[in-house]
Amino acid sequence: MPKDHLEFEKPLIELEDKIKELKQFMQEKDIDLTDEIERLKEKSERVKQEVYSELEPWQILKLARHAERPTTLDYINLICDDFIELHGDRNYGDDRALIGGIGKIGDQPLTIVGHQKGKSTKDNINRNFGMAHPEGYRKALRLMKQAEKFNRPILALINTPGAYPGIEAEERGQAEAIAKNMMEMARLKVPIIIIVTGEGGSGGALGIGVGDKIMMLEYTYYSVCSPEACAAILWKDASEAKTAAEALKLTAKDLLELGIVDEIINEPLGGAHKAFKESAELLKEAILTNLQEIQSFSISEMLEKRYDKFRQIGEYIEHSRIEVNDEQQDEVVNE
Amino acid sequence: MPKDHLEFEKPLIELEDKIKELKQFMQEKDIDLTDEIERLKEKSERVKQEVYSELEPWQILKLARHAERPTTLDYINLICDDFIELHGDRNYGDDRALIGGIGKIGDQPLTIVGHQKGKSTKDNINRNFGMAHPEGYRKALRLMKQAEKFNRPILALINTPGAYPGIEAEERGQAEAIAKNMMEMARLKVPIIIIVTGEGGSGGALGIGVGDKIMMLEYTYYSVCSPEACAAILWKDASEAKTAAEALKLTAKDLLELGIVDEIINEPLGGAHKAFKESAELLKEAILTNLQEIQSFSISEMLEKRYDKFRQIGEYIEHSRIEVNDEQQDEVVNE
Amino acid sequence: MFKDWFGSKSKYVTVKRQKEKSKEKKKKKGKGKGKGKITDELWTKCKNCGEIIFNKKLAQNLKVCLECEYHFRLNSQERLNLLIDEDSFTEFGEELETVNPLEFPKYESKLKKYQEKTGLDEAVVTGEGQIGGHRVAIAVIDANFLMGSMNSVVGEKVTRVIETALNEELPLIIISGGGGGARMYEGMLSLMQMAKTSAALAKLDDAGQLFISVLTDPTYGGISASFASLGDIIIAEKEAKIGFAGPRVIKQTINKDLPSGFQTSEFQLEHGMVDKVVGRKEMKDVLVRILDIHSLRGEVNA
Amino acid sequence: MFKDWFGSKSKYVTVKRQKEKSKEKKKKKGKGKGKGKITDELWTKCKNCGEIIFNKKLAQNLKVCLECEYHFRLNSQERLNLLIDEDSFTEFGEELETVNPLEFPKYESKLKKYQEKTGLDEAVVTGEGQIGGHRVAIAVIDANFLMGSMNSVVGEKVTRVIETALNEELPLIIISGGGGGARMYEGMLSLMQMAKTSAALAKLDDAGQLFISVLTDPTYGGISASFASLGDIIIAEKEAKIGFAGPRVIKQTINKDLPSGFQTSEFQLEHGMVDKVVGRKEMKDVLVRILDIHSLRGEVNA
Ligand SMILES: [Zn+2]
Ligand SMILES: [Zn+2]
Repeated sequence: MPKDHLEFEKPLIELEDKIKELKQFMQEKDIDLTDEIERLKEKSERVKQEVYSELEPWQILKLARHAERPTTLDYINLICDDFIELHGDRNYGDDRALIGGIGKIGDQPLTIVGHQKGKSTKDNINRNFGMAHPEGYRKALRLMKQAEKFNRPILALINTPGAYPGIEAEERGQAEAIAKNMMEMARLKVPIIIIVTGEGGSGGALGIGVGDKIMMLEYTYYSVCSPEACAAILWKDASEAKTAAEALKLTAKDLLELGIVDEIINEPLGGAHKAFKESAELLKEAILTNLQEIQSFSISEMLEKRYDKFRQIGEYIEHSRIEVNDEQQDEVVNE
Repeated sequence: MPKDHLEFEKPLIELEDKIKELKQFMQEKDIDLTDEIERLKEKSERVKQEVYSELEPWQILKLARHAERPTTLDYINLICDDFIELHGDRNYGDDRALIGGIGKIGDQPLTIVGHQKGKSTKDNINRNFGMAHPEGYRKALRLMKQAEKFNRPILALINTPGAYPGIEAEERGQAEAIAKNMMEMARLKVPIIIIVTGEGGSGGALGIGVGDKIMMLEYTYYSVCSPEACAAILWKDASEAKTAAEALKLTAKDLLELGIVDEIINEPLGGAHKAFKESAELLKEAILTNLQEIQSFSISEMLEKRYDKFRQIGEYIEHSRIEVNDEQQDEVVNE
Repeated sequence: MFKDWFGSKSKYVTVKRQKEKSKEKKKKKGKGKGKGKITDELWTKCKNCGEIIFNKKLAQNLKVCLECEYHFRLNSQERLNLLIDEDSFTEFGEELETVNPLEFPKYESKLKKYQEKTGLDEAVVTGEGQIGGHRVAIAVIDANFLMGSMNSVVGEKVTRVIETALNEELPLIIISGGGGGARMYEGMLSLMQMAKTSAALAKLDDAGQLFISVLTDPTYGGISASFASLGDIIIAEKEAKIGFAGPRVIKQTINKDLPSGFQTSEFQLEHGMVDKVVGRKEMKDVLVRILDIHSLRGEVNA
Repeated sequence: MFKDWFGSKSKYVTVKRQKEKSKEKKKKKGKGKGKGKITDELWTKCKNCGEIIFNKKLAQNLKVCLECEYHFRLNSQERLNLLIDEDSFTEFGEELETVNPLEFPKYESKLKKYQEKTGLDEAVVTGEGQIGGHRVAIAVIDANFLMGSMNSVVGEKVTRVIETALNEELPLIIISGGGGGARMYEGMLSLMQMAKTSAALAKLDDAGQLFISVLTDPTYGGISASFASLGDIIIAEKEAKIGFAGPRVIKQTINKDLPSGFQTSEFQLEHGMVDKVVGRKEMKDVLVRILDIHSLRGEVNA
């Protein structure tokens, strides 16, 4: 069994291995085990359904971080009929942890930006594990402003543990880069679709995360901070990360309920890493459907809706205002 | 005699020294030398007029580079009723060789950007001898775009040997920074006044050099390259710099004739370094007069005039078009 | 709530507010989490130079060490005292009460603790007032309240003060001093306040209005990566710590010691992120001068 | 002037043009100032790997070394051959003649020399043509003419091709390959062409039109610090040298050796200045794909 499988995937993997074994045995020994195999297949399907229908936040987080999960470039290549990666922020550098470019799905042109994780350790070092520096956010902004110039919709694919916390990132204004992007994305005059495809790590995610529709793949998370960090700070115990993952309400389902996320994009049973093509198809469908919806509004309507979407986020009690008059403190007027 | 005096200033300095000497002598010995002194003063004045009325390009270049010439901050402090220096490009750094900020002359608010040379060797190292890096041009652009937001006119004071030619400047895109500034300055919707106050060194000057009015102080130069570099390349002999200075047509007078410069701002006799306040007064007057003129146009007229100003620069012969017909090569039609 | 201290005509107060708000009491209760903590009711030891300073003198000197110019942290009320013209402040947004939307363990008790400790409802105070005679909309993040972290109410109050600036065509000033970033207890609701406030600032920017962001010690995380970095003009108070990621996180990540002076106001100036570093004593003067220049429109094109 | 070579219907020629323009002659006369010089009529020695290559084979391979993929410089005609669909090119601007406005010593003779050497009137060829069926306005700077430096005529021709792109709503492509920057012989008139072309590009940008800048070896000075750096998309040909200041000037200034790979296309990519580094053989394909995507407008908002 490969190392990359998660704890809760074990019973499934075991069943699948047994099925393979029986099949081989049947072939080699010429014994009919069809019924046995069929029974196991059914069981495997049932267990899968069970396991994946009641995943805990912590398990979803593990899936979201799965090393074999499709990356941004995987999705792009599967979705687009053509894609040309474009580089550089025209200021300082080219960040390989946050990529971008122009492409098309059928006759629909798109500007795409997204965090890029690596496929191997070496690749991951090259990609800085999908943790962008300021120049990554600035490249994304440059490409998104260009999209606006050419009236081209924007797709942002989020998959990052967070913005890189390092000396150079601080020197070049990580905070400024993220803040600027949010401000500009709020007013870009083209449709913007945001999809969390893996990890939605805090400000690093939000730096390309303002748009008309925010969607999440089924087994992804989006969080104000990593559960590990949260546990270390609030419980003073990193092993409480599971508890933190629960408390932070970071799954797609939680965030749909909280009104932060607009839509959940289903993944194939077992997770996106089990079926790249199928996942990409689902993603593509969600993109095109939502794009059509957004494009049914005028630009000013679209921008208004985008603003309102973020404007209404937040929960609090609003007490009725009481006017206090200096002379007559008792006179109370409800507004 | 201080070291900083130029060759052609010598006879003047000598006369002035002699006048001082006589005055002191008169006081000490109680001898009346009033006539003598008066005569010398007249002579000094006459010599000054003579020397400064027929300065050669090379001499003007020396004056433009004079170490004691007022710097951008000197002029700002003398011209403005208030000025707040603002720093940083919001990307990488703060360039001390190209400064900027907001200020006011009377009730006229201004955004001012300009190259800043040092007053001493130490200061000059700090200011990189007025040779900006890309972050300098980007700071200027940031401040100029802000000026546009607040409908505030822009004053750009040019005084640089050129943009810094170094490894880091190349790494951070010196060419991009200068090019971008020219493109953006061409379309900023506020009045832009450009004044060369000392050295107008090639692309480094032009990086803050696009505007509605281009003026030059009397003893300044503006050149496609330094005469020294030109001589080294074309004459293969740096000592031919004088010849190059002549050939390049780099003085205010030459450039007024060529239609590149709109106005020459007179300097006090002997040069701006002899009379800071008076020079600043002349500068201020030129700024306010020209600003008033520019503001008499609507924004679209202003932008059209600005465009046309640069559009028409260039000298060539335009032959009448001859239509060549493949079948009848002889049939010639003048358009 | 600053009505008594400022003598201003605060028009709105909430019904529920019944807490004690004595200034003296707060000081006593102050746990002194920040640097330069108050060690005694009468005397304070400077964290920087060790000088023992008589509190009254320290207060008179705007909480700047008389010996070494170390800038002690100010709370929101002291900050407003410093900047706003006398009798000109009106507070906004007191009608908002923080809830526990995620039912996060222990959040309510934390809130209560800080509300009692600081006399504040939340980590920001917003309102309008005059600075050198210029009417402004203003928000002050208070680092003493849950590290000045951003949650639903902080985001909402900041957004509302931006909207007031927009609607009443006032210059906007936000004094940031929050080391807590986006508040974990409200999860993504906190994080999204970064987007919400930034979007509101985009509208203010589109309207051509002035926003001055003032960064004080400490400005980090969700605060620094949203409105704090979006000022037309960004002023940092001397010696403040300003950054995106906290020094501990960075140290852990890179497994190296951080250079001295890292993430100070001066560091940010050098790296092009702030327009100006200003000492506390000059802060009001600088703001007034900026407001003056921006109040002039001069001749506009015909 | 490329009429014969391209068989296109060039509509305008100047009266004065009477020079010999034999392609063969040019090659013989070529002094091979650039790298990878042609050492013989039949054979070329690769400057990079030393391989001796049969010229015909080299030409068939688009002047890319068959051994090491070294990219020999192309002249403007070869570049157009490479990129423009057959029979689709029409040249512009032939009616402009360079003068000596400053009466600069020896300028006329220099001009004459390069005109004879290259068969060109000036350092740029402009026109319109099709690339993969997309009509485009195009300019090609030719490094063989006075180092591809910018003067009044070059600036004017580039500006006019920008204006054509604007007026006829065509995508604009400029192939830069000029190491000479702004031409000294025309002094400030040359320098100001940087501003002129940049201002024209601002208009094109305002109109929402596409400008692809292609940087080839060498792109420096006044060319790189104006239109070459202003593309919506900037493509650098593999291994080209691109920069602001020339390596000799930088070396003199800093008094140190320059790092290897300094100012190459790959260096510019790493430093965020170009969108893509493309080998010569893929160049046309990449341009066609970019033009394809930009020709799609998809659904626009209602
Ligand atoms: Zn002290
Ligand atoms: Zn080779």
